Amino acid sequence: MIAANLPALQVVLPLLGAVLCAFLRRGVYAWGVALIVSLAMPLIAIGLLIQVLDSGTISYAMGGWKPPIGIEYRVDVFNAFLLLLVSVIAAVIMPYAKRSVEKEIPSDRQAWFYAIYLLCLCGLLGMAITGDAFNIFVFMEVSSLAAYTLIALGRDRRALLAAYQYLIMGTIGATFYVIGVGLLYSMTGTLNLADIASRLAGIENSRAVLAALAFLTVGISLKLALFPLHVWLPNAYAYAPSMATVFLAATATKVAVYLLLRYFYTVFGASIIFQDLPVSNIFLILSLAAMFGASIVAVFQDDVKRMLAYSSVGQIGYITLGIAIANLTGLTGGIVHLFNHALMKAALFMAIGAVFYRIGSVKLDDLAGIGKRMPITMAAFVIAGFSIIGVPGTVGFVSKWYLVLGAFEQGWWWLAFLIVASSLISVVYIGRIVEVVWFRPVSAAAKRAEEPPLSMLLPTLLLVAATVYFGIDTSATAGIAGRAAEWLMVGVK
Amino acid sequence: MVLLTLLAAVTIGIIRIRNLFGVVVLGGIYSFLMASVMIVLDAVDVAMTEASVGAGISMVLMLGTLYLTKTEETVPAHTPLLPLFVAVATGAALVFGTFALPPFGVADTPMNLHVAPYYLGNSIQDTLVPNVVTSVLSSYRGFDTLGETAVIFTAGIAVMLLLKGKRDVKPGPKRRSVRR
Amino acid sequence: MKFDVIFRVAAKILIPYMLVFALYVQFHGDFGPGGGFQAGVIAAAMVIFYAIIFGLKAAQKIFPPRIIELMVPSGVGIFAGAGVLSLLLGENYLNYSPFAQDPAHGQEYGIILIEIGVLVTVSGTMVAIFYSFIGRGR
Amino acid sequence: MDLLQTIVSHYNHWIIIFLMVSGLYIVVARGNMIKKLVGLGLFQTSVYLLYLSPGKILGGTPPILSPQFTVYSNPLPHVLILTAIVVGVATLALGLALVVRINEAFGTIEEDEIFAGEEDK
Repeated sequence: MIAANLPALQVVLPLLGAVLCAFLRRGVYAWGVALIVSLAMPLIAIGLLIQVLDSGTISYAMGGWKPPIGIEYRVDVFNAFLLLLVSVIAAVIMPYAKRSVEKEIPSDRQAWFYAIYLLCLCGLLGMAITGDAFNIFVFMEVSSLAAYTLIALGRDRRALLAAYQYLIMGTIGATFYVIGVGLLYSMTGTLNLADIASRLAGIENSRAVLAALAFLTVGISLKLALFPLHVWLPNAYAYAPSMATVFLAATATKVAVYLLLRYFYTVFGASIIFQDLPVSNIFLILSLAAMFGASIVAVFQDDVKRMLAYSSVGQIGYITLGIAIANLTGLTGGIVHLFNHALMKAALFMAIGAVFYRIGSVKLDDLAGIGKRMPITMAAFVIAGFSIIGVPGTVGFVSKWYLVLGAFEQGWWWLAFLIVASSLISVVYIGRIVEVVWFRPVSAAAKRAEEPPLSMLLPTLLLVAATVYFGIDTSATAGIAGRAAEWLMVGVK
Repeated sequence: MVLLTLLAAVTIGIIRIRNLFGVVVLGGIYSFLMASVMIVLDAVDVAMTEASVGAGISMVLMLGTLYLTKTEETVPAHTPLLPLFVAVATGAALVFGTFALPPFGVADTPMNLHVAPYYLGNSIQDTLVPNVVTSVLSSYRGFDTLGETAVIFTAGIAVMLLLKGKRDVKPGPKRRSVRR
Repeated sequence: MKFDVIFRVAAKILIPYMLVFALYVQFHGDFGPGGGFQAGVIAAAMVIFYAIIFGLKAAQKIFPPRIIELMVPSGVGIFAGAGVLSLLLGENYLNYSPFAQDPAHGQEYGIILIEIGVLVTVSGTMVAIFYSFIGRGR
Repeated sequence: MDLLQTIVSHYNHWIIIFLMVSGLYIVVARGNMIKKLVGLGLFQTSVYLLYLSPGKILGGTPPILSPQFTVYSNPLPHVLILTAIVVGVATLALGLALVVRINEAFGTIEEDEIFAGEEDK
């Protein structure tokens, strides 16, 4: 019974957990509930992944109504991989969260904070697993509203502003998405993604469908912070509570990328997207702009969290670059980077969160010499930073390797050159932090600092270890990403 | 058609008026007009919701916020060229898209032929509920409604998190505007 | 205030009807327009109306914030719990068919059950939001 | 004449697009946070019409089954829009709560003033 209902449990458990958290008044109990739920998530996700790898796509009819009448949950290689990513990050964060949240959130609000966190998790998983266009919107809103709240709970008053800006941009994005779905629905009469795809055959080039494509792309791009639409992201990540930053940076944008790929490949079909329309070129230009523009802005930031946030915009550029390259290797690179970037960004933000836990600041000047006080944390930071740069032996290298290969296969040698060149910019900003942290005299703020508690240190080290492990043994991540890319490419023809 | 034109007129009013109180009241009028349009479009359930939410709850919340903040809007400093461009581009995409849609009120469009007849034909025997909107909402697409309830739940917790408890006054320029 | 008495009398007369109307909308939703969401909003409007006329204190005496705060998650709990119940009865999530002897009646009961869940969460949340906003002002 | 015919038969779309564009314009162009939320509301509400109007069938009745009628309007858009309205009011409530907090923290709800204040420091 449990095995057959795993898709439903994956989303419903966090929801029930949130309900329970809202009932409990004490933050510690709520944390316990959130921990149990978060630890159960990867187990369910692994179960789903095994089922999918064994027997192919799973279709689960919500309420027992066969699609397209009811809502369908559809798990395939790609989104099983994504579910695993999101739930693993959630599970690793929870032990870390306890101390961090105790420090940053008033005690009478912690239970609600965990409820909101679980709702955000529920929304993200729901978006990833469902096969119904409108259901995606509903869960997108669950996760977005929760994300706005998580951000607004940051201690700085600018967190409120960041949350407000994100709310406006995010709602415009969601509304664009709804317009797109509405146009598709008017043309096909169904909301099930697979059904839409089959009924679109023959009318792909009609004007309403093209407009739907445009609205969906812009709407989702707002959510995934594609280059010119990224303005909400740096402030949001910079001022959110540490734990929220880790979680959102590692998962929220990734799910949006997944949605984009899902619409491009399985709904509209790659042939129309990449052959008839200039989507590939547009994404290529925007990705390059993100890789260079956002990375250069990152170099000039004085707030480390903000710097990492801009770096995220740049790194998202690599993922969308994988979409733009549009061959099997490039797409594999994009999907692997989706996973890898989540790992390394989570590790970086966790390390910085630990610093914030100790010294209450993330200004670069205050961090001077902190490497001598918190050597393990900062060593972890440096390794994860190497991964952002793409040093061989880390995950960052693997994804860039695939992207470069993909660029060569396409005959775009100049693109390969640009990928390497943009990595050099990340050398500059990571190097800047490393220099300040290790080679400057200890600042006044950093004097009293010491290693963070084990509950914060261990998850960080675990993620850093994962960035190295998956950087050396690429068979698991690249293997599954390759299968997902193959599946997307085959699903087209 | 008259109602739709009125809606447009109210919208222009909302853009023009700088007194936020007036804007909120116009917003209420807008919601009532919208509800009337929805009745014309046979969406009685939706009309009821729009009237109670748009003109009821939203108005109360807006007025509550106005009470806590201020009621005059200042003239924006920057030029409206970029926003205008964004809005016009969106409009152009919509004109481009919607013109290919079937004309108004026709029964044999893809939207009205595929799954909708199933709901209309089977609601009674599947669920014994004659209001098809209710049966689709609660049963056929019940999971959407669960998500919707989760959204409300999220918003409720979120607002309580943000506004409950004592006011923690943070340092910052306090400029209380004079209320009229 | 001059019209205070008029308001109070009018409110005393109107409020019971608002409650009845909310319940009508709730349980007649199967046959006419309405359902849990609309009923929840109307019930919340009743509380808000009461609070505007008689003051926040009086309203919070009858509808204490603690209860309202518990209503917010309970509704979702009822709804999601109905789904878990169908899992336990061996069906897919949110399939209400096994709730009664024959599937159609099961569906009907299921719909009534989850509509109550929606009512509880919606009315609770709307009132909680209203309390939060008004409570901020003083 | 043909063109006029097209324009008139799509009258609903014209108004929807006008509402949508005005809503979006208010959101992007105005600096007042409450006005922005009102604009956001307009923008979302116009989408409701985009869904509802193609579901209307001339001569149909509301989708409440009864032996007297045979033609009903499409119920599915109604359901979707009910959900969308709920989402809209949830977003509005959260947005207003943020505005209240911003007003407390910054003393203003005009974006321009806030950004100007931030740059001074």
